[in-house]
Amino acid sequence: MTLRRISIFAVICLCSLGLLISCAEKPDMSGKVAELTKENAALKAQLAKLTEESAKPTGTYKVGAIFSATGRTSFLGDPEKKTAEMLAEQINAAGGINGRKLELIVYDTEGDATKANLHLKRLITKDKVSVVIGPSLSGTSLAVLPVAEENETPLISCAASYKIVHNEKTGKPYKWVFKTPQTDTMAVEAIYTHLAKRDLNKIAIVSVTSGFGASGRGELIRLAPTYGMKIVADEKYGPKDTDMTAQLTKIKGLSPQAIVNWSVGPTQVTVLRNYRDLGMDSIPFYQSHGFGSRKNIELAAGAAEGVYCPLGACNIAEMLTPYDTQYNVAMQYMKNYKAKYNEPLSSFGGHAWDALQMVAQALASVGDDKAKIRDYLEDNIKGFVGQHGVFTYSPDDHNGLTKDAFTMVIVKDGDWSRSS
Amino acid sequence: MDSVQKENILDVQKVAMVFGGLMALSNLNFQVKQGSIKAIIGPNGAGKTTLFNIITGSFPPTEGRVRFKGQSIEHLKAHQIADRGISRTFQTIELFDNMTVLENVMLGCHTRVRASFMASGFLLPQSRRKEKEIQDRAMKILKFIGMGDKFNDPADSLPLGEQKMLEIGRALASEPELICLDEPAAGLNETETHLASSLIKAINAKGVTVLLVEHDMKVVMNISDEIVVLNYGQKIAEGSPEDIRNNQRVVEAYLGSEA
Amino acid sequence: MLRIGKLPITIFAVLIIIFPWIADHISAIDHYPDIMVFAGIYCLIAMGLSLLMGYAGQISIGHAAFYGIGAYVSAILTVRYGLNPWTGMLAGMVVAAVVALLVGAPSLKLKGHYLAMATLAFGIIVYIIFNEETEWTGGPDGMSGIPGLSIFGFGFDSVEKYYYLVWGIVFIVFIFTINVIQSGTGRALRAIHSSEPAASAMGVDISRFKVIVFVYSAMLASLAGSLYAHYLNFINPSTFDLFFSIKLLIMIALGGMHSIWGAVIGSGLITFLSYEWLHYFGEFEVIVYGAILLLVTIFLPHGLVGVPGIVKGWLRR
Amino acid sequence: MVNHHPHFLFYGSGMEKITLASQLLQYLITGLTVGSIYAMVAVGFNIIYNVTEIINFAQGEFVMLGGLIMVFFHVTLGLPLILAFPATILLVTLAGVLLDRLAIRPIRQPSVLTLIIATIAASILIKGAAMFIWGKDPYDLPAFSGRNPINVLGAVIQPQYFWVIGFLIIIVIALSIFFDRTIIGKAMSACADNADAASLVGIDVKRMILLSFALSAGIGAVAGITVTPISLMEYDRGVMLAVKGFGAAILGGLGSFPGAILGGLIIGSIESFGAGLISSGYKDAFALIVLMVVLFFKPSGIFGDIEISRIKRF
Repeated sequence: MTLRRISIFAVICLCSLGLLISCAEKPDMSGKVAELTKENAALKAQLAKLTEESAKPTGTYKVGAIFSATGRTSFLGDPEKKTAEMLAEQINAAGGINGRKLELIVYDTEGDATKANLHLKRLITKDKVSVVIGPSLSGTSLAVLPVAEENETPLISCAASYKIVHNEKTGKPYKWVFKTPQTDTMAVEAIYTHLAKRDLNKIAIVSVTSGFGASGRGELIRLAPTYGMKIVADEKYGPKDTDMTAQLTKIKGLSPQAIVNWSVGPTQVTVLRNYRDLGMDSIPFYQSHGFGSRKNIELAAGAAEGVYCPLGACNIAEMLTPYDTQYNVAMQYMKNYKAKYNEPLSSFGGHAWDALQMVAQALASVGDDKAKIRDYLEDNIKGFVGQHGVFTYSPDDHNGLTKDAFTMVIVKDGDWSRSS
Repeated sequence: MDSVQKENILDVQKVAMVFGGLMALSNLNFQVKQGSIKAIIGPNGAGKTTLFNIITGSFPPTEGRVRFKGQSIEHLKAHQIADRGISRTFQTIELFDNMTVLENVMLGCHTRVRASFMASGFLLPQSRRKEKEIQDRAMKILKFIGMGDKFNDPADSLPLGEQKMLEIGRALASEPELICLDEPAAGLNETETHLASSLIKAINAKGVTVLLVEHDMKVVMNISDEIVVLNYGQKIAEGSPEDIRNNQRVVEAYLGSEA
Repeated sequence: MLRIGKLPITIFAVLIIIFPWIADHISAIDHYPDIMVFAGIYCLIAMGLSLLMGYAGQISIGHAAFYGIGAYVSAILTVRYGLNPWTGMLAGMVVAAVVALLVGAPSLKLKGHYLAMATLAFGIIVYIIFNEETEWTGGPDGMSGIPGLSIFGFGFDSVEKYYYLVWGIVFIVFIFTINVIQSGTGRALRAIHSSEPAASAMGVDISRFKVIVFVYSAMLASLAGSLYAHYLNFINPSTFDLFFSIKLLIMIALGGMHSIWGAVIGSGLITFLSYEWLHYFGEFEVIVYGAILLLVTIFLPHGLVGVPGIVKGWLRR
Repeated sequence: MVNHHPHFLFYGSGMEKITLASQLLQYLITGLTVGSIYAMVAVGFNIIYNVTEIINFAQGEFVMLGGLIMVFFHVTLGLPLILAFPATILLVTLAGVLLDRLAIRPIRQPSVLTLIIATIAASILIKGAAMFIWGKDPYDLPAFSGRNPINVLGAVIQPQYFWVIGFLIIIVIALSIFFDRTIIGKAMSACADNADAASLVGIDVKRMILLSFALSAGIGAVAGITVTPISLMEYDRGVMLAVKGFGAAILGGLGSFPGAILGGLIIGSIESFGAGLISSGYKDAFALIVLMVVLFFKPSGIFGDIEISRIKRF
């Protein structure tokens, strides 16, 4: 008996040992490093070993990234990862920063809080990165936030929730945590302002029961009084539901003046179709910024016509005029992204672009000292022109955007068009 | 009346069982005397095993009562009846084939010696003591049924004959006052059959009342004090082996079938 | 078959104690203790489940619910009511036990696939509650600011400290569970697994034993949930969804249901596969995962603990 | 700018009211239509269960494959419906055959858990493969007969739903004929009752199992093809459909086709009425609670026979 048990342990130990060796040999694999750095693996291995022994800064600037690149929330992380890797590539192709290469180490959280936590710790303690961008989700961001604070490492989240940069206890932002995306608050404000302008105030909410839908719903309810909105219905559906007719039928019975839907993925298209089927066209329909991809307009097959939604500049680059401040960056990004991945731009990749560009700027001017980077972000990011708006960070504001970051657009003839 | 109660350890009164409109047993009455060996015989489908299942609480009868030592038990669950002192074997062997021979018998002791979940979890001395006690007891029984040397074999590795024996041993472990044996000799060869019947006698000699269902008439005739004959769920005869041998209805019932 | 000698247990204990030291000296794995913390947490649940499934032969595809109950009770009591974490932990186990009793009593009368569906349904319902009762659970965004654990001013605030806390608990539970298995209770459970009619005829109160084990496994899951919450200082519902319940099944099947060691090995392996090793396969992760699973179920019907037996088989030839 | 948009002609005006009656009718219709999708999945579960007593957790993946492969043939390749439809079913059926051959048949000692794990593993694999082929985005399929909803007493139905229900009815009729009239069908049911006896009378049980997998894969494909125009399809849709379908099959009683239909329709209706009248957030919970309660009182589902479920291995 005992012999059997021992042999089990032997087997296990051997297995793990084998895997250890395999990963000790090629640490660059342990984290999908941006294309360019993949070359001369041998040299990199040595570098990596060096860093492991002593935390001396090496020939590269190490930037960590954690996105939900796969799994149920990959609609966020996938474009973010692609964007970040594309950007790192461009920077290095242009000779890097201060002559040093930018080494981007990306881990996949699969939208899982546990993984996000593990990966951030690993980036900080093992890969010795000087700054981290991501995670993609509000949930995962809130999950890793303590780690960043504890280890005094600047973190630029790519998730929406305002809680990420708002410490309930102090009422101020967390010291080491910033974020680039507009908060749901801004999206809601944009929508409510638009509604108010058309004096529509009797509204119905439909939201998906996921983190994205829930936080949007929360803000819609929280801000309703401020804008004199009366919420007559508050309906929900699952992220994999096949039909929302029931919810919409209930809403129809309550005859609101407008419907606001907060979701991502296929459901926001299905809900539109059901809304058309029920002949509710006379009720204006507002989508969240989650709708911000032309793919959705295609999928809706006409049903999206006349739908409003708040979008960041990068989604409507073509509609910008050279006079718009974001015209250049937006056009640039869109061209490059389409060229590299030939797929339509989603609303989310831009968040990673903004985050990494700020990091690059910081590295360029203060090097890879964590504290310096943090201070730089807080003090020197003023009027930074990004994909999702013009950022101005301050000790009281680690998000740096106003609701102008969103432009209300309406779907016309199968494409976005600006709505006054 | 009271005296009758005493000497009848088991009293089956007007028991009827209906499966989906089908009458498996109807108005069945008979008693088992304390310390006797009683056999239930009858052609296949006569309802013998059904009767066993009712007595041992696999399911309650549709009608009637089963009194054990004067108390009615027909409403009790199988494990409660086991606690009361009735134990059984199965026609289709139901050993715990994921255990050793010894463990099988040890489980038989379950009704008598029990350690609580927590006690055994924290390995309190009492649970250790009990475990030891159970082991010794089980070994004794294994020696009694002549399988002391096989205590560590996996149960499913035994030949059929020994599996039957082990089932009897397991049943004994619960120290029953009444033991119900369902075809203990089925599928056994001459010598094994002989062993089985002598074992049954030995058990009975220890004061355990035996109720058995058996097709092998030789066994039935030479070990049982009394015999009940069932046919189509009804008692057609009851009495000593002699009476039954010369009973016309029994012969008829068996014509074409065995015996 | 089930007698477990002192030696392997000692080896197990020693491994637990020296692992952080080893990891510390091999740069490639110096971050493993962190992962081991989660491995330990999952191991707690897996041990309870293997008792339920491997020994009592009952299926549960809903244990993520108890894991979640533990985590949320801990979190709500500490964050919303400022109670002591240990109190929260205890309360969680009590709540889990009560729920398990209420759900288990009727459910465990069900057989095979019906039991699977009932537990599956239970798991999903609880998951929905976590999502919907926003004012209590914080909804899909979850709860942050959950305090860490400390005792008499000694805080389990570093990875190593928490590692020893978790694995200390794991070891205690491990010993407890082995004792149960090797006692009459374990015998009764295996009897139920093997033949219910025979077991009950031998005086085993089947439904009682099933419920006891179900409650025990639920309490372990809850304990694990609390440990998770106080380590991560954050929880959200998606951690406790259907997929985690399935992951637990996989851990047990992979390790081997019929031995408590299977739970230890299975949970450890799956944790490292999904948190560490499979990353080397990048996008192919999912497929490799599925493949490993399928191959094990096909070629190792008794899981990894069955490997030595198979090897012995070869050697004999 | 905006004034171009028709909405502005009559926004604010409280729009045409919908009466409670037609609201309830709408809930019913929605429930039945959604339910018939679940029912179709449940029927797939039952076919395999009836022959093998296995619950195939990869059933949902068949549905997903059906939808996405149809998209490939009909949209990407532009094949006409009449060709794409059978081609899709053929391909998915093949997948079913492979599943049996590669995942189920090789298992030495089948037990409920090993089989559940095996089918789960298979579904993970299939899902992963689909992710590589089609990516993570949802795909659309043109509705078979337009998207103009049909109005019934103030409630509306998508024409596509008639296809779903229609196919469901066809499948059920076809199956009942197949199992009661044809020799193969009878042979399959024989395996269900008693595999050993079946093989004794010379029925090739392995072949029958293979057939059952092929059959239920085909039905899964039909479900996927018909539902995609309604709710789009993406690589990870299968799990949820499998869970709902499993629920329907269990509720109706494993192995019973009328049970599967009833179970599906009940679950669908509870969801839509629950969402409409009580709370849309809890709608799935309502269905599952009802399911559990039913099981507690009737442990083998509505049409399930306890006696039969007793003799089943699992």
